[in-house]
Amino acid sequence: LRRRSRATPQAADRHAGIAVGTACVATVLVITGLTLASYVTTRVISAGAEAPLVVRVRALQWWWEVTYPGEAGPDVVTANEIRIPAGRPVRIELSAADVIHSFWVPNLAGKQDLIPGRDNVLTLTARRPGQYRGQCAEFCGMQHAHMAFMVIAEPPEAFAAWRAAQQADSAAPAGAEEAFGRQVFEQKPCGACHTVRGTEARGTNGPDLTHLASRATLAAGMLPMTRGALAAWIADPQTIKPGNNMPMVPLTPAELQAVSAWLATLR
Amino acid sequence: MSARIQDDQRDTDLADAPLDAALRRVWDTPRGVWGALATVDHKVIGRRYIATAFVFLAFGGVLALLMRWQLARPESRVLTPDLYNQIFTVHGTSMMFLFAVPVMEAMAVYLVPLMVGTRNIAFPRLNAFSYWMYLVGGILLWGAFLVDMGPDIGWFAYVPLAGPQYGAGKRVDIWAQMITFTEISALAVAVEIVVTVLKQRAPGMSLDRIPLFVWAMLVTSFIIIMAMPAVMVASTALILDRLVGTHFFNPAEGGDVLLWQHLFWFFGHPEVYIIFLPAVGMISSILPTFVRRPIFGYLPLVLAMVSVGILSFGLWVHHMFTTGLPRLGESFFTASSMAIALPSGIQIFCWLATIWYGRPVYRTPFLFILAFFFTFIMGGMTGVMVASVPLDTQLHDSYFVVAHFHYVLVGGAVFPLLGGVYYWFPKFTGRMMSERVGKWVAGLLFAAFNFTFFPMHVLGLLGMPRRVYTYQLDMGWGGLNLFVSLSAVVLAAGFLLFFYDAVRSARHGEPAGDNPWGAATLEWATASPPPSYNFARLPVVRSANPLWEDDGVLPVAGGLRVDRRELLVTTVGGALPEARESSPRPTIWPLWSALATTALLLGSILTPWAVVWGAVPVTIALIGWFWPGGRKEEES
Amino acid sequence: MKQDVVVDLSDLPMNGSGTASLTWWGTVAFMLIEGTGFALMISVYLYLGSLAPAWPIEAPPPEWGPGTGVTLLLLASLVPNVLLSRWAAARDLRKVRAGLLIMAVFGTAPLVLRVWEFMALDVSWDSNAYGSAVWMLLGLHTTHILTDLLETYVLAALMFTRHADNPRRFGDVQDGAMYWNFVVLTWLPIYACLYGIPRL
Amino acid sequence: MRTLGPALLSLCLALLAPASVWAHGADPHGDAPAWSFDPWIMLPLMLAAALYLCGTARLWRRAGMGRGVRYWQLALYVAGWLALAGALVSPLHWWGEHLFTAHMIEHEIVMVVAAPLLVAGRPLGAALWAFPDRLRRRLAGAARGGLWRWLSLPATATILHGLAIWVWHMPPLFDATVTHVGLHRAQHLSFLLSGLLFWWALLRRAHPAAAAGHLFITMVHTGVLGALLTFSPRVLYTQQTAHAALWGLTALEDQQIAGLVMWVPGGTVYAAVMLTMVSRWVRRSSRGWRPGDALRAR
Repeated sequence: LRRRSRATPQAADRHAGIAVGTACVATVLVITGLTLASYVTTRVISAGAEAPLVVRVRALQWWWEVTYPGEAGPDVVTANEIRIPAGRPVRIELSAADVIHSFWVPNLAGKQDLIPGRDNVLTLTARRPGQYRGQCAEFCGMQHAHMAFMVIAEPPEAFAAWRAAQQADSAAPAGAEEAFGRQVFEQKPCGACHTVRGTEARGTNGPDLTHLASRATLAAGMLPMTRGALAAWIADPQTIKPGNNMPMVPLTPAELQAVSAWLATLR
Repeated sequence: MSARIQDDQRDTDLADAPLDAALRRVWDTPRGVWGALATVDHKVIGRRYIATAFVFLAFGGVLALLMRWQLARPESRVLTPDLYNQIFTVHGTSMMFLFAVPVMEAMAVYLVPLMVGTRNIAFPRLNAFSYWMYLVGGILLWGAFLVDMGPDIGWFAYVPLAGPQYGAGKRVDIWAQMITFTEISALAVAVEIVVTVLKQRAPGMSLDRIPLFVWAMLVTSFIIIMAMPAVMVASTALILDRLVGTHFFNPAEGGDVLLWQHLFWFFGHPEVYIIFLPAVGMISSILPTFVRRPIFGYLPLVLAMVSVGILSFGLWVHHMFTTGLPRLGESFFTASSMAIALPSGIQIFCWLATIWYGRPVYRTPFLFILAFFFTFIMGGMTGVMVASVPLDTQLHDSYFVVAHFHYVLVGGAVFPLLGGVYYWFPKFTGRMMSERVGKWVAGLLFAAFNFTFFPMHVLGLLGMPRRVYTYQLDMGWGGLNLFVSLSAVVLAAGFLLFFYDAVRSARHGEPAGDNPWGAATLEWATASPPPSYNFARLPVVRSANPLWEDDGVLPVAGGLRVDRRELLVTTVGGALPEARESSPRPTIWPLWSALATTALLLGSILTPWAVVWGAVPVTIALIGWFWPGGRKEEES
Repeated sequence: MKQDVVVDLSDLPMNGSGTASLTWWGTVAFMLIEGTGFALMISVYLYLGSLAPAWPIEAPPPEWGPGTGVTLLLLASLVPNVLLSRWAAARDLRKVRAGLLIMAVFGTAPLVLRVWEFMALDVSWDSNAYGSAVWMLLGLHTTHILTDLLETYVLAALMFTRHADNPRRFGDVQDGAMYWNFVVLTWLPIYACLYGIPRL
Repeated sequence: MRTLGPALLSLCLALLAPASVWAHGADPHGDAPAWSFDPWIMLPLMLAAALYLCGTARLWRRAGMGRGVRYWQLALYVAGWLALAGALVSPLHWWGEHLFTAHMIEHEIVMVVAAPLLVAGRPLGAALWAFPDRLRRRLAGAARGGLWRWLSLPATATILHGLAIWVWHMPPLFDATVTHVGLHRAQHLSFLLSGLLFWWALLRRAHPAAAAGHLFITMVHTGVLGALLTFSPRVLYTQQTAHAALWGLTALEDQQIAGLVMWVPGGTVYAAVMLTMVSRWVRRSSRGWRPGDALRAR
């Protein structure tokens, strides 16, 4: 410290010039290195994959529609849950129905936006079986916070079995309460928005419920898939998730019981 | 007395005291309400501008606290999602459009004419107009928010969420018109500053002797001029889509959703530098005073600022890395985003060299500069991280980014700004702010800021997305969020202490004297606070640090008239005297013009025809503005 | 602080003209702002065009007639405009008055023809994005003609009052003339886009 | 010396002109990358080098080594010449016929590398001396003509260069150049000539501040053009990108990289020169001011 205060202004400026120059060169080298590293990483991440599984994901306010285009059999349509075979690359074709959303499963891949009028693609591979949580990462309106989904990676055989099961129509009601529940579902406006294959309900505004109970969560990751949660959700969706597009359909307690009982059997 | 001032009397004919009296009679703002509404004094308007901007900072801060209250616990129900979305939108919009950009321009409105040694800003009436427009824009946004009509689409207003189909009601229209108000005012100030700096510098203040804050404002003003039209075009297109059914952003009819993002970020990225460059300029201007030596690397600093200005127009794409850009372009975008690290680095190295070879005096403004160094370097490092595409696709729109840009904007701009307020406060008011309280403020803000925002990096890495009104219990983000919220309260306390100190010192602070810090630049060559005419005789500049070279004697230029408002026009490069020019007197017409424009713009939220009938009062007001009133200044 | 008078400004001219005048620089700065706006609108037009499978979208290319007429009128107006600027520089009040009246006519004529130009676009602003883009481009330019025309009217009126014979007024006339040149010159790339691109 | 410059430039350009006719000159459809020693390219290139070198040698004999044309100017000219030759003669030329990206690189080398370097090397001041004295003076006289004065106004040159870039990049026209040799020659000729004019006007004639402004405008408008190419979701140039698959690219990717080449590296050159200009402007600004100047005289 003493030394620098004694230096003449000219000498100080010269020293400073050398120091600053060196630092600038170092900066250039570092950012060049980082750019190259970034380039290499991009190459590695986007390396082409052989014969990926194709899954279509369509985002809506505030849930995800997932379609598996028919490989020997009808398309499988589900919601808020993406089952994939572990170890096999998956090509996810992204589209948006209303506003911009963003598909983000932090543990599997970076984000990719779903943009109305444009088609984006994201390729990811789950190396190990497991459950990976995903969430919308682009602000998309009132319930942006509650727009989660689950990626479930399974061994290929389990995935194939699941897929075959999903291709089937909904199971017939097991008992009288369930039969009554299905009847209520068909009489009330539920079918205007929801599809349950094997029944009259063919609406497309809301999630396909054919195999509702096979999913882990309800209302885009908000609630666990239990009969109680189903009843609560049907009874008052606007309190649980304000602003969402599911209206409250007035039901008597018995009707509510029956509908949730029936839905809970749709595995 | 008045009889003795004859026509065509010059400042060289008078002794100091009668000169002061004569100039005051010509330059003082009239007393009373009329004077307050009609003033064109850049110092009055600048003070007003600064105060208003800090009020919006406080309002925006309150909203931040509300958000932190809501987020302190998982699944909290303090705020409804609708209210939360309005709050984060109004917070962002206020901070960007009503605080950060205006406060930097406001500091320039006050300081630039003093620092370049002239008597008033160029186009003082436009300056008055720009303040009124800014005020109305701020009232519009906040008024709408208070009656539950605040925009709820984020400060970036992405379509289609902000479009006619999903942005119901008038909330988005209010946001878009608020843009129009603040952009008009920002553009007007930018024009004034460009012309003031290029043409009104004191004789001898050639380009290599301009104070670096003034250089920064010149570059900033050019960025504003080139960048803000983009958001004007965008918001106009949005209003047209919503109001008269055009299809700019409607993919079903050939429009494009990403067009909005291109236009918005073509403005939005330079916006960051519009906020950051003035702060850089403040540091370069304040630093030499507290290390007792001239800045090291004047020319590299100027060129660094210019190159930041140029680069800022090439970087908008880096806000769109997740929208599905061409894969092959990613390396180009990464490289150009990282390139900005070089000019930023040059600046930091030059400052460090200046400190290293100087003799630092640890007063409050300097403490803020030190706080700046740490936070800004941190923000710069995370900036390099988000510049890398593969990394950014993970970090984008997560709390990591929230942390990053608060480090850049608060650390990079607000800390230097507060340092600047402590530094120039004696010039603004004639009184010092408290050194003791100032050190507490600096320390408290620095610590609380880091406690508040550093954990957000971690939250982002844990996967917490931005703009969520709540999160679920099983995500495990609760503990950190609670910590962040508590720190935010401390941060708010720091700001409160700052406001207290400012208000108290304005009345009871120690009297400052002309040049309390022993600084080198021209604003300290006149009284504190400066008289209405700024300089009795215009200073003459012979070096980059005029007050350090002239041993207590100020070389001045004489010969301007004292019976009317007159200032000096000099050449662009060498600042050689070129002509004398009259400067306008106070007038109420800018206020009428602002009100007429307000009627037009607000009316057009409701019906497109407002543009037609609203044009009539605007035209009348503008004719009133420009029609000569027979004063000496207007007839010359 | 003690002062030492080292420079005497008393013989400097009052109110410089051209680059020595503040209003000249202000006008240039506003031209820069508006030029950026025009450039951005043209970019929007080209961007939307590069997106569309066919451009124009479901509309014929605009008819040549009225637009070309407007272009010719605007180009012709440059002659009296340049003369007016020279007369103002020479502070010839009589000629400036005449010039302003001529420019008032030359400004009004393309504005009237512009009405037909809008109709000749053969598309409405709310039919599709192409229609929106062309209406906005044309509208933006029309606004500039309109505002400069208003300024010409006011200046013309001012020049017949007692305020007329004054260097500031002549400076205003010169800056107004410069702005009109800008309005005419910015029209040329817009014209090329509106009428050329759809025919490629 | 400066007044002689323009005349010689026109002459030199006339001589250089055939050099830009490399487009599909020798062997347009060869299927392996190769050097193309086309006499239509080699001859004018050699001539340009010979004129410059002879002139410089003669000048230095009279005025002394390193006078009139400085060493660094010679070095820049040589670098520019090599860049131009590299674009025209090396396999890059062959490549450019098959890949939009390579073609864009070729154009950028001509417009933002070779042209400014050649101009910075004071080609006219040097080449002038290769001529007999009388002819030299006559050429100098021609340079004072109004046309050249008008052409080399910074604004005119910027607009002409900009027009050349934008007009030739209109997709139908650009595609036509791939199939039509005459059009292709005209395209490259106009890129080189307008480029030389642009850089001459900015580096040799304009005020540094004006030069910086024109460079900024050029950077922005070429950036916008590059961005339009980069972000278009459709292939706009079908002919030019037809062979992209040979390099493992899709036609769209070829177009995107071409756009990026124009946008980012091209823009970097404009920005760098602009900064140099600003720096020169700032450093020179305190000239002409003496402290204590009595200003009564003004």
